[in-house]
Amino acid sequence: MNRTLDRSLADDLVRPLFHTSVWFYGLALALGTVVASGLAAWGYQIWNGIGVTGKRWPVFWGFYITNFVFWIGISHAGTLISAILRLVNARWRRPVTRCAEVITVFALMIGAMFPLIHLGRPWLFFWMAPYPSSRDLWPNFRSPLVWDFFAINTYLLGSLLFLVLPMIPDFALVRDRSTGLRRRIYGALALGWQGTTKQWHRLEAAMQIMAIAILPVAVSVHTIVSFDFSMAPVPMWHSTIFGPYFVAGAIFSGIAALIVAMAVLRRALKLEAYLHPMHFENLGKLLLLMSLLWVYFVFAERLTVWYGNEHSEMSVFWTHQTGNYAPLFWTMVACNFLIPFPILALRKLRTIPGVVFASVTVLIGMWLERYLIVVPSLGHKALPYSWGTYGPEPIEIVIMASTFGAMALLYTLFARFVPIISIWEMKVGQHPHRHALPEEDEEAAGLWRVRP
Amino acid sequence: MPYRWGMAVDADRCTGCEACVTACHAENNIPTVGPEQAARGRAMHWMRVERYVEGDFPDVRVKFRPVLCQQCDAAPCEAVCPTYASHHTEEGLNAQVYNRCIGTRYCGNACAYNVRFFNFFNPVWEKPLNLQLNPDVSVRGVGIMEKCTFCVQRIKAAKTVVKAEGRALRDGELQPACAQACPTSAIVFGDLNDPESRVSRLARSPRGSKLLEETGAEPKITYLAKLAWDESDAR
Amino acid sequence: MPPSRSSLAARLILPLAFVVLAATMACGVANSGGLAGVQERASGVSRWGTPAVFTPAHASAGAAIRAFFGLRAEARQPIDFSHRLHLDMGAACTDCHAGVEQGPVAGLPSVSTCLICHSQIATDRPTIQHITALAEQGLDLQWQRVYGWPREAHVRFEHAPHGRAGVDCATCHGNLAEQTVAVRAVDMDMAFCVNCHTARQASNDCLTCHY
Amino acid sequence: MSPLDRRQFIKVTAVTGTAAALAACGNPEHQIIRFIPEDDLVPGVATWKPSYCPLCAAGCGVVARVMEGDAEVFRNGQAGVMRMALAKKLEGNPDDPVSRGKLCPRGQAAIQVTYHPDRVAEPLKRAGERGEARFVPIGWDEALAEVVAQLDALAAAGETAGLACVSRPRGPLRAALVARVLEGFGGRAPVAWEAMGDDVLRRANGVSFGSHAMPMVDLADSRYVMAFGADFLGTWHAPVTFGVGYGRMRQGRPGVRGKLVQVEPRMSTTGASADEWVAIRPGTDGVLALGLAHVMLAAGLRQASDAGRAGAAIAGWSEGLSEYTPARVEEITGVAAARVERLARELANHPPAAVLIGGPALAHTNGLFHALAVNALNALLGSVGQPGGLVVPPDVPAPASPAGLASLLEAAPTVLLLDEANPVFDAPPSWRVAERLRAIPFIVSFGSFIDETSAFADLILPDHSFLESWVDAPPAGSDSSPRVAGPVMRPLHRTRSMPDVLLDVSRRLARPLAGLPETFEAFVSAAAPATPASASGPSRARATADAPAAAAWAPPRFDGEAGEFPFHFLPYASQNFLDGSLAHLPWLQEMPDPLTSGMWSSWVEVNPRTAERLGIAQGDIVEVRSAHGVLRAPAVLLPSVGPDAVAMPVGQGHTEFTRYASGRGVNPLAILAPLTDEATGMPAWSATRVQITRAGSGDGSLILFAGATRERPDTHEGR
Repeated sequence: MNRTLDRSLADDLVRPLFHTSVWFYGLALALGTVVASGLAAWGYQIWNGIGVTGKRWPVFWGFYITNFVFWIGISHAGTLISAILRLVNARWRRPVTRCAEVITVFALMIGAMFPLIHLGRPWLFFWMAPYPSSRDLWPNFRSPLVWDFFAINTYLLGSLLFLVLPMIPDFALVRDRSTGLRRRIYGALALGWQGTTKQWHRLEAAMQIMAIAILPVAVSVHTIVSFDFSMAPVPMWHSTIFGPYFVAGAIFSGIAALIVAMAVLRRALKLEAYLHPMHFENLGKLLLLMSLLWVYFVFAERLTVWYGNEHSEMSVFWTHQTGNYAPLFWTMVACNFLIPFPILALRKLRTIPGVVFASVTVLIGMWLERYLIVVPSLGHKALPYSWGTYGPEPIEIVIMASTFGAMALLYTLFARFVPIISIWEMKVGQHPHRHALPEEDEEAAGLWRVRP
Repeated sequence: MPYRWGMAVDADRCTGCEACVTACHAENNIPTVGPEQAARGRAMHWMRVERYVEGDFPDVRVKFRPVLCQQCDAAPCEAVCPTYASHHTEEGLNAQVYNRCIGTRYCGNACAYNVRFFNFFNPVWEKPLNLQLNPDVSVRGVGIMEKCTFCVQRIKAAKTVVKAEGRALRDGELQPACAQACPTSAIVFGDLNDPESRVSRLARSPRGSKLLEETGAEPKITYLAKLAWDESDAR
Repeated sequence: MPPSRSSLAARLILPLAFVVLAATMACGVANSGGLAGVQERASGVSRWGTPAVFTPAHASAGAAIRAFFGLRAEARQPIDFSHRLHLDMGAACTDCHAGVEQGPVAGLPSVSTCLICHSQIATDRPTIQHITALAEQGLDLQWQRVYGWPREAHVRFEHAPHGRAGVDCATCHGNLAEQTVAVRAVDMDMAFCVNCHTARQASNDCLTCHY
Repeated sequence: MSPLDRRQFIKVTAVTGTAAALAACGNPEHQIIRFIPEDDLVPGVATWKPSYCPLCAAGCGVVARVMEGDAEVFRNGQAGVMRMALAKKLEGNPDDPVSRGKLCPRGQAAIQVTYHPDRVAEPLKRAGERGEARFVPIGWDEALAEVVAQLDALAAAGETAGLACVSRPRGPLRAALVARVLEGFGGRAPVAWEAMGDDVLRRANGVSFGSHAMPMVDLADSRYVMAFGADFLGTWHAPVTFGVGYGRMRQGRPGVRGKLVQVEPRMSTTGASADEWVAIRPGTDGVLALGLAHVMLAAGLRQASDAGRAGAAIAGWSEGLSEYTPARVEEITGVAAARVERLARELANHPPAAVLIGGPALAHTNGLFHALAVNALNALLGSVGQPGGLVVPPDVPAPASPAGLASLLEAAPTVLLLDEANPVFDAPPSWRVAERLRAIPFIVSFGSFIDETSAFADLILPDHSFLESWVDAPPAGSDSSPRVAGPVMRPLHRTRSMPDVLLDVSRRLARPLAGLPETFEAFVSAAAPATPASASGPSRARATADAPAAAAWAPPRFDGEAGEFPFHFLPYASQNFLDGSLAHLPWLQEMPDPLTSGMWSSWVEVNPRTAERLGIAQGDIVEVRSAHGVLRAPAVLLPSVGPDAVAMPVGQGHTEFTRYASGRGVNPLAILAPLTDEATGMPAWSATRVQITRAGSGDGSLILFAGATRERPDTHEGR
């Protein structure tokens, strides 16, 4: 019984790797076009200068940094959540972890592109990296951007490892089911996995270490992203609350992104048997918690500003509350709290559609939150004569859209080439008392072994 | 002792005529960006004269305040630059090293005075306007931050001259373009390390204060307050 | 044989890094940040409001790439001027490059300078006759610069203070007594300048040369 | 410059710009031509050469920083590159009594006149209709021959009086030479036209003090200065000299700080700097001046006889000005009686004190009265000619009244010489300048730029820029001889100095004119040291001819009935462009206006209360309608203009004035009423009334540099 279930489970989950529907090609082409348009737009921007965007004096940062923070925030979906769930050994995590970790890696890659896109002279980006040269010049380690550079690269590397490690047994599974070039490729990716007990123990140990190690990295990354803002003497940026505020916001938007991604996968890859309403409900509860935390942070931030009544901060405060940015601000509050809170709090509404809807509003709300952090503050610094405003130009919107396209494309390709649900972990979940598959179960073990 | 360049701006003298603004453009190869770009907030004025209107008709008062790079001693722009394009020299200048700038524009955000300007496009001087360009000043290309340099080219030239002549720099011998143009001599430039220089004496004036001193950036420009006239002043 | 663990990194991270790097470089070199203050007006206004008064920094992608890597053509001089010959005859550098001791720029001599001597000396040589003919038409020689930095290096070098500090011409220009047409004998990269400044305890502040 | 020509020019520049790369390719087609440098300059080393700023009548002495550079020039019939001396920057000349080492923003930008991309580079001949501004290049010889032929025809017909000349106010020597050429030919006396000129004040000074010179104030030693309308720190008369003095008046004397009181209906840059700003009803300044005098006389602070001749010019002076009690002054001017009393006592008790008037205060139908009243007040204060008081330089021959332009045009000359004056743009619309120019058979412009007026010319014979030619400026300081300087650099284009062209023409005539110098340079060198501004005959007689009867208050006449046109329309000389003659300089276009921070645009200043009442928001387009025209411009809300007035800067609204000014903004002068100062005939450009209505929301034409107007904006003033 177990064996059959294992088989059908594996069949189910590797099917997308072997049977490509025409939908896939259509989707890949469509998304590829979107991504290509973004690259073309970037080329156009590099050729002409940052002036083709809406950035101006004194709002030198705009859409790109908003998107940077947003995507880095999204990246907290995966590794962090998956690591926590692994550590607390939440059983329901098994179908969720890989979708989540992939989001992290891709969102980080996309997010890390934005500081480059945003540079005035992007061809010189490598000056941010420390490398010895005859000129004896090093990056300025006092700059939060350099901290960013290291933090994001560390997190990307760690997340990549965290993602790839548990993929090894699944690669081996695909290898064993395929022939020819595909076999060779997956064979290489499987790194010689044979499913020996020693290998299983090593994998488990490595995962345990990574899960513990990645947690502080994840927290530090978004803290450091928040330092990009809070280190500058800009009204409503220069605040000690920004570290935890950003981390909470990141996890908040990350969970929302995960929920949306899971829902899409569930529908597209017909994974209803693996992603149950329970998963969405549990993640929905987590989202509810983060929503409350977010409201708390927003309230705490604003209360101190209002109470402090410092002139330039108040001008930013009021543009948020009642001024030009009020529509965006209140949309954000609605999207992040007023709409999701009742949906997530009431069991009756905490259905899959409900939770997904709440997640979508949260994603919109959190994007707006980042926009509202970046733009109004820069436009309202201490000297009112130099106040300014900002609005995106088409090129920024194209590039932003293309990053969403890139995320979807990468995700599509990933789901096409890698089992999106960790097969072995699912199996372990179904054999809860065994660490790995029993040696004596020849047929099952055959799945994991290299033929002699 | 090295020089420590500083400035004093006397609001009681300033008439808001903006001679300094144009002089700065003429001296420092600052491009005019044209109406379309000016409308999009890309006008570059290293030196600007802020005006603030107080009161209502007919009891209206206007305040002029020339604002330029304050050459802060604890400058936030320097700390945040990832490549040291913005850095502090031993003479207390906030240097902007154009060739090292990669255009993160972080310094522009960190500056509380908004005196940093970005080359959103490659500037063009329509011929033969290019013949006016000051050969002693770099022409900045696209993607680079720029700002007031205290006319570092003049500082360099003056130092070269006094070194060649083997003498000390006289107070007032060296002036940035804004101070030289200012009809009312509201702008005074000099060496703060020389306690007897005019700028040092003005920096000690009871009328003096620093702009946005509360940010802790330790700006080096002293603003001398505009006085209100009363009968005794004129005696 | 399955690949080793270390090649996992090689197979995933390095290609990834390479792709990102290559993409940025490829796009980046298209627009290395120089100035082109003197370019002519671009025609028309683009859809995104790029104004006509601004143009890309380089005329073509090729020009951008050359600028990024600091490639420039060897100077080709209008006549085969021999530095050696003139120095052997007892001419001093400053006789023709008059600005060296007075200001930042050494200067390239005009035909009038040539004719100070050559109105009398060696007037039978074809080159001299060519020069004389040019001068009569009011035309000058098209000397090309041998040394120099890309504009985006923003280097501001002054000859006179270096001369006063006792830096020999040959330090930077090589031994011209051995050259006919001057060639780039010294690679003036930043390390070259910095080393000398360090050795002579001259300032190495960025602002010393870049402003 | 014709489009074809410009394209060719660009071709040349493109070739030379890429010279190095292309020469390396060895393609002989791309070999550019390099001319032998004519100047003996050390490369990279600056020299300084004196000159005079020509942009306003003050004539600031400047020094130009000259360095070597590669310029594209045209020599011996071919285009090429030449290493030549190039002016790089202008600074005030420390030895000059006017600039005293300082310069105003316009003076700083003056260098762009020389390097302007749309400068006329060679003689042009009209190819299109009059006013269409289509021209084709023509050689100098051909062009001069045409001028000579026209003048010969005039002489042959015995109608030499058909030759006329309109110029901007020029240096006295240049003006004198032009006048001599015209006089020699038998033409009309040249007219110096300036839209916002000070003829009323000169005339009043002639009456009050016997001198037609423009007055100065010795601000440096003054303890109390009151100015009526004169934006002397911004645009009026000699702002740099005043600025230098003002700095000393404020902070130059230990323990003494002078007070500046500015009286005007719309706050100017000077008003913004003043210690006290007095809002006054337009056209009533003289009443306040006499009210102050009344208080002083009544309180025995001064004696009526102190005022002498200047007092005698005012009706009722010796009777103690009983008409001008503080209460009556309040009634007329809107300045509270108590304030009149206080100001009078302050003024009287803080000698040396001086009073100035100028600009919009005199641009009323009763302008001369205001000027005479202020002169009398000055005389009463005893400040005239004293340290710290009003300085009235020795009499200079008053230039022919700019109002003479109207009569000149009415006389329909046959040949008109235009020297940079632009009356099509800035003369009162009622003079119908364009229409009359069309009727003139032959017009020669010497302008460096094609503007609205030279667009009517048959020939454009471009002048050198001031840096390329001999220039002179009016005498100033203790020296009464004109200030003269030689060229700073070689001409960039195929231009010729205007006086030299005139002299050349006068030699080529069938009957050459006698007694003229060889060149302007020769004239200047001969005249400069000795001659104190030689005669310009016809205008001199006017100086004493028309002393009016004692002036008395007559209410100003405004055009437009107050019910229908409720707002005073107050155009003002822009800090950036003065009367609009500088709108072609990109630095000035992009310089933020001191009060509004506007760049590259026109605007209407509206009081916020008025705006609220009419539903106008900042940036909204408002329609300003007078009985004589209508214009639309974006609104700027400022409390510095009263609720019963709207103000507009003059200078924009050019239809044809280089790429930087053409088609930009609107010209407020175009809707002015045909009122003049009744005594002098000068346009009363402050005397129009208008109605304003909101015509729509902003169209993006208002470009402001500033984000907020107030330092502590209402916290809800978001952007």
